[in-house]
Amino acid sequence: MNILLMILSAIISLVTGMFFLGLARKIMAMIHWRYGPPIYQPLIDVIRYFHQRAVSHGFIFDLGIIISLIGSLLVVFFLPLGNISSFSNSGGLLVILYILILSPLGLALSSGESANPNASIGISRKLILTLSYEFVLIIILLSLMSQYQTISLQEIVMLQARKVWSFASWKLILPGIAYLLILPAMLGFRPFEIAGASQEISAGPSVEFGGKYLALNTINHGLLHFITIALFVNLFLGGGDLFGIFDSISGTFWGSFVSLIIFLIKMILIFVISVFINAVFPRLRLEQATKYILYYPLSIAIVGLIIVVAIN
Amino acid sequence: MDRNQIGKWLRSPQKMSNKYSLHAVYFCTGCGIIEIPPSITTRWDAERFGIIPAPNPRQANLFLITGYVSLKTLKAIIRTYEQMLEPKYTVGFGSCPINGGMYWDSYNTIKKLDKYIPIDGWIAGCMPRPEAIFVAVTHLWTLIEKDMATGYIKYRKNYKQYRANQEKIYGSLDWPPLYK
Amino acid sequence: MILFYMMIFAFVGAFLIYFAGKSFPRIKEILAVVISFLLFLFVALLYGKDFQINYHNFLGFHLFLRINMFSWLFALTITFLGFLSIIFSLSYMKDKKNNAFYYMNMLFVNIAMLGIVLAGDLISFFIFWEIMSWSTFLLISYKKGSALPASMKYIIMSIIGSLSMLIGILYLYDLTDTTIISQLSHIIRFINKGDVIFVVILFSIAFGIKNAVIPFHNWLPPAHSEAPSPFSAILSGILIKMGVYGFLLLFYVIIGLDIIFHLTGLTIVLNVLAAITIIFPTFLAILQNDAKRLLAWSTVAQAGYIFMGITYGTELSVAGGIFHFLNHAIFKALMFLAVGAIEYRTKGIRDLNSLGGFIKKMPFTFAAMLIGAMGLIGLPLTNGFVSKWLIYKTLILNGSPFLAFAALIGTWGTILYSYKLIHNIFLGQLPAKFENIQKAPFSMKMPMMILSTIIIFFGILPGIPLQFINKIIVSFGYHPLNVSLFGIVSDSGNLNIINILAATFVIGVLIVLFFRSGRKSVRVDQYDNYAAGSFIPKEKYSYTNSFYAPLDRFLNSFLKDYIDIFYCKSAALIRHFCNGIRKIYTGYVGSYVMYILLFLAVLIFVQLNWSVF
Amino acid sequence: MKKLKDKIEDLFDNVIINDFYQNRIFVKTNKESVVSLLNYLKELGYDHLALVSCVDHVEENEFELVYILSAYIHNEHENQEKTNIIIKTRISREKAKFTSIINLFENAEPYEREIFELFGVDFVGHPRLKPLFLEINYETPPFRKDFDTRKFVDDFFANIPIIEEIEDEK
Amino acid sequence: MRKLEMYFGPQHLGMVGNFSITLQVEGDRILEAEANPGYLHRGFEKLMEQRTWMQNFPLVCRINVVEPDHIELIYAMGVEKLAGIEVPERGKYIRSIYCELARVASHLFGLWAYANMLGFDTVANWAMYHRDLLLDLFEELTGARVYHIYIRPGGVRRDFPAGFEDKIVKTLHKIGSKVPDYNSTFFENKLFEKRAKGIGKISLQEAINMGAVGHAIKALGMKYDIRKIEPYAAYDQVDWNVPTRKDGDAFSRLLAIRDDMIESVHMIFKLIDKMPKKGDVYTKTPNPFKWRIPDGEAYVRCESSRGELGLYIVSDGGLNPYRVHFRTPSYSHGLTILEKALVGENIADVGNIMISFYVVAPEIDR
Repeated sequence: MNILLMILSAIISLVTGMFFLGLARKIMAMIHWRYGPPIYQPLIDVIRYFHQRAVSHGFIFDLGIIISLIGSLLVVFFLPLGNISSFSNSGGLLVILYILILSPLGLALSSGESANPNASIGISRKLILTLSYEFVLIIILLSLMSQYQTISLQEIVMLQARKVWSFASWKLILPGIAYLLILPAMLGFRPFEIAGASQEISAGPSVEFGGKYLALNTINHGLLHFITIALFVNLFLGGGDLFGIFDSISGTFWGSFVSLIIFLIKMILIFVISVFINAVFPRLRLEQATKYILYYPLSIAIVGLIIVVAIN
Repeated sequence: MDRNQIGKWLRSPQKMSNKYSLHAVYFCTGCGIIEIPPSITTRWDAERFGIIPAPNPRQANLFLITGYVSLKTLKAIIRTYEQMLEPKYTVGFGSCPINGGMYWDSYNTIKKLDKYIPIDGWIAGCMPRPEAIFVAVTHLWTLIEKDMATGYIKYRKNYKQYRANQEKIYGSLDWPPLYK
Repeated sequence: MILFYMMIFAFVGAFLIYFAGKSFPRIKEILAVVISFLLFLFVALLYGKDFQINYHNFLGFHLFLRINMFSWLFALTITFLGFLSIIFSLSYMKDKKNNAFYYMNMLFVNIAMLGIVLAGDLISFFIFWEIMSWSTFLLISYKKGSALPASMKYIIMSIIGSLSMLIGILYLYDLTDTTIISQLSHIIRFINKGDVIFVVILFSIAFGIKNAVIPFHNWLPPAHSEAPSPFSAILSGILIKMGVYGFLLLFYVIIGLDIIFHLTGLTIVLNVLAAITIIFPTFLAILQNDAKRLLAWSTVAQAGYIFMGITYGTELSVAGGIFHFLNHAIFKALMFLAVGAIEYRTKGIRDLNSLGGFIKKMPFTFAAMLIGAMGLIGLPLTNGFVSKWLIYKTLILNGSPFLAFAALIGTWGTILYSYKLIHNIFLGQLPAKFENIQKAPFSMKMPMMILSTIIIFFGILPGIPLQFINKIIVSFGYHPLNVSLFGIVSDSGNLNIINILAATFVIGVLIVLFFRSGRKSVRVDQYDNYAAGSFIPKEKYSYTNSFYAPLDRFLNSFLKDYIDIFYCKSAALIRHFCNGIRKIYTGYVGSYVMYILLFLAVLIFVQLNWSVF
Repeated sequence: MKKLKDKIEDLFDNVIINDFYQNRIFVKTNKESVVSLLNYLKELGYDHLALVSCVDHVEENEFELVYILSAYIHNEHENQEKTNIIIKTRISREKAKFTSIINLFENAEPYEREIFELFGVDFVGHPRLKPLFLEINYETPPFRKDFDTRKFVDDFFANIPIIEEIEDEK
Repeated sequence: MRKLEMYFGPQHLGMVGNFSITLQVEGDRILEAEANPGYLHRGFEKLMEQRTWMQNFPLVCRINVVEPDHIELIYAMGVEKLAGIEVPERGKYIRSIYCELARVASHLFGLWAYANMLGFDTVANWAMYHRDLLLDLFEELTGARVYHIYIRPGGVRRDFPAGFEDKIVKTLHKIGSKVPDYNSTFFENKLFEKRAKGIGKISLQEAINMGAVGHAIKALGMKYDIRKIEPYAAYDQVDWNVPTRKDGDAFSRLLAIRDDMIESVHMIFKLIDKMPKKGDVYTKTPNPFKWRIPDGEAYVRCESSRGELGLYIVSDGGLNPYRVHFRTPSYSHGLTILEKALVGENIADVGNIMISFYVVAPEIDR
């Protein structure tokens, strides 16, 4: 059963990830007054990459990108998707936080081996940006974990379904806002599209990636979109719950199905909002982005955490 | 468009994906580049056909050589072309790369580009309108479909001749030969 | 008496090496390896024993050696790392002068540390502590030159610590009439709290200096970077953990759980110190450009994690702290050895800005460094993960989110500096002058291999070391953890490595298969690289210099080692002052020592007269 | 217009000034006084160096260097006219050499580099006289009148063979 | 210490035009920048010496791809000056309108480039679309989208078609109605301001010393505009201002460009109102194949959208020019000023600074 769930969640995340990539391009095209590519264009791209004869710079160049994808897929198993959760009960949010490191680290190793300074600059930017939003993310997760007194994501989702969504509960609204503010940074969207800025450093970390490396990188990109938003939906929007309307069929097959659909719809909503933000902002410089994150979202998150701790 | 036919995808995914995911190298080799921004933006929207500029040659498979090629540019073109991954397609844009165009008597521009790198197709005119790019792309699709866009294979096969021609211009090239 | 004979054997062996090195130069290396291996074997054979012996009486003090699970774990780590670093030294020290002296001191340090963990009373504890301090001093100053000021800094701090500890021991003796640890733990509950806090402060200065807790950390970075690399491994891996041992001994064995966590505000102060010790050194490490200095600052930060674990005082945190000590000893030793291998092959270059691309030349060292760094970051499936997980979990669930924040953000800083270390040494373009560099010799590879294996092994099967640690914390008076072979079970969130391992394995195999099904890739040279259409020049196309430039600028504006600056300033001030009063006080003893002595005297005076504590 | 013309004529010998068309002053001078003339004009307020050019008078075997100045701020009271001053001087064509004026006008630097490359005029005091535009070495600098581009094209580019397809042997 | 040498261009997504800048970088700071032009060098001025006076028109417009019209104008003006030809009144007006349209199109292209450089696709797409509307006008007028070859010595090639003035007004109104959108999403966007303020700053003294023209000097508060100083075509017939800014950084240059664009649009409206409704648009010139222009030399200048455009032209009385030399605004901007302005900047801003100086590579290389 567990293995079936794993396969299912892997497929859902991969498909949704690719869909998100296509959706982003389509929405951006619409905002540009264009018709835009078909929604499955990223898939075509990936197939094309896969059939190209890539260049490799060494063993770690291959291994790093594989590690990166493993890291991303692994996180998916720890995330409850609606009622589907493969092993959300082994280590909880702390493990998720740690496995989330794997993906950038693998990418960093791989592009570091490619010996291109553009890639190195991209990685350096990515790590610094990640550090700065991680300040906020950690505080947000800590306030949730302190509030619900558990480190298990599954339990947080369940408690929300029983009480009120975190985003709507007054104690956790500040962390929720902080999360929304750093969401574009986590997704790598403008104004925080700094690591892969193609006009500045030629796509940054993926500068030497071509062929199947780029294919894996693209898939990974989609997965990271999926993970970031799924985490938000799980933490703040109650996962697959919709005001308890479908409580009566929970536990059954249809209950799981409905919760999955609700979950995906919530994700798409959040994603579309992020794409809109992406469309109307230019790219910031790294220092400005870091400063912004460390001023506004961080202070909001700290106030949120203080409120949570003080009330408990 | 036959992009939507699943049967074709199953039969030859490589060909189909090569056709409908043409990422162009962004290299402003000559004045032809002025028509590239209109064709990738709102008015002509090349992204409909999966054509977008790629940030670097490793991720691209279409090389639009947009206009005259000076000697200095040719070096960069060869370098960029050799860094692209196979299969890769080149299209000469405008009359200048075909035969020198209006710079037929210039001391610093290449007259026939296909002496130095293989070209899969030409777009004549000075300068060709954005529509011409799309016509060229549909022709390129046909060529890919019929396995006739084989410039990169030709390059590999006749590499010695190409390299000799390139070295005739520069005396010697900085980088080692790509093939053997 | 076996413990006593073991110590005697070790001391004799150490002297033997020195004299053998004078007459038969070949034999000293073999002797050093054999002796250190025998020590390791002896200690390993002592597993499960629990006894103490009175080996000598001295001025009415009864001197004891003892062994139990607690000291066994530490002793095993010490002898094991000592053995490995001596093997590593074989090629590292080959062409150096006076290496018999080096091997002797190396053994001395090991024996002294062994003595510390085996000591059954505070007097022998102090004696071994002093032996350790002085032989460490000799080893740090081994390279001369810039190593001398570093070693001076170390020894001055050490003297302060030792004096403070001596006063503590005497004060305790005055109160309880005994120095034997097993007796002390019974008597101590009859002493009033003020005295206990005073003793804790005195001992904490000594142990804090060794453990490099802020504000006593300033000796560590220079000492670590100037010492010979195999000794840096020892220094960082275990020597500074003698402070940890001391803290554990003081808090959990001598004073005991019942008292220590009822002392007002003490744990809070210690925890805050630990949090500061995690954050500031982490970000200082990011600024470093010297490979060993970067690792040294990292050591300070990781010591902060351990300190946080053992002072937080729940069973999870203490277990996590002890486990992290073990892990840190392993991965930090590994990283120092890897840097040592690089230093050996490049003839002493460890400036991160002038290296690069070594993965092509020294792949094994790269793998070792990578595994070490993964352990340091604490990625799942390495040992560092489990110990950090334990600490975080208890911090979060026991309502200390701000401490948890410090610990978690420290991890992200760790990622930044470990990637910088790996990138600047191993990735990027290889400079032309290193084109003919050779792989690390076997005697360097072997210790690295063993240590890397242990990192992965403990990472996948954390149950094995946790069993031992469980016994230790039970002996401290805690409830045992619910440990399985692959993780920990508890009500508020489980840890199960086997799940992660299985999933990683399955996904890994699938992705590799998927990856291989794509078109085969072509291996290209490092010069066949995108450079906007140009052919890249050798030497110039590598981004190593100031890797985190924006962050560096940001941190540089306020992050300095203020405490070190303060110490140096005050030392200069005292020297100035002493120069002024030289007519009264002639002779040079070290202004620093004087200053601290006066301070301690004032403290004692205050305590004796008014009993403020 | 009169005033500026008179001023220059008063201060410098060897200058021939003719105002060819309206709003332009053409000053012919010998090569020694070019720098001092430029300096004088700059102090007078003609601080914008619009162009440095070179004309190859192949029959007279001389290069003519042309400096074109104008003023950013036009001030009638300080005798600045809305005009371009064109200073011309002749130098020998063999081993052509002239003084660099980078110290006076910074933007002369690429112009001088260009003239060095395309005409072969050496500028003394120029910090980086290296090729600006050209990738390969031409025997005669290409902008000289005796460089025949059509002949060069025939010799150089027409000689490069067309790629002959190698038939598959297998 | 290993110094990093980075290449910005020629094959780079952030490079507009075929140009290359070699950067010496430490961390993310630029220590030294060296412009590396020549990728587009075709030896124009040499080629022109081998063609007749009229044959050169197809050549000259290719010197600047983005706005070939001003180059045509300056060459025509040079020939007119040498040959002593006068332009009829209506021809002058048409030239002005046509050049101002080209200026607006060119500024929109610049807007595309700058927005694209910041990853600001939305504005980039809009700008390019609006430029295309203008290109449609050109196409109707001249038959070509990019290289129009419309201006000839003595006037323009042909008169406006019927109702063309209304079309111009209509199109400009259509673009003008989107100016508030541009303002709110781009020019008044806080993030854009953050990004552009303070980068690529040059002082007035430096700018004067290095020969800055166009909005590079207008952004420093100096009203240096050839249209005012030495009016040509019909610029002295209508009333208009030279918009200036004070700071001299990329932000004020961009705003100077926007103001210039708006001023141009207003000027076109005024010109259309004031234009004589009938009349010749060109003066007859001799048979181009036998046209010899008397011995002489001339320096003419006009204000292109990048700044002062000059032409030094020498005739020896033959069928061909003896020597032509274009003074292009990008030349000093791209080779002297850019090298200075980039020092000490962040590598993220290289493209932005380059575009804010409006460097167009073919103008430099010629």
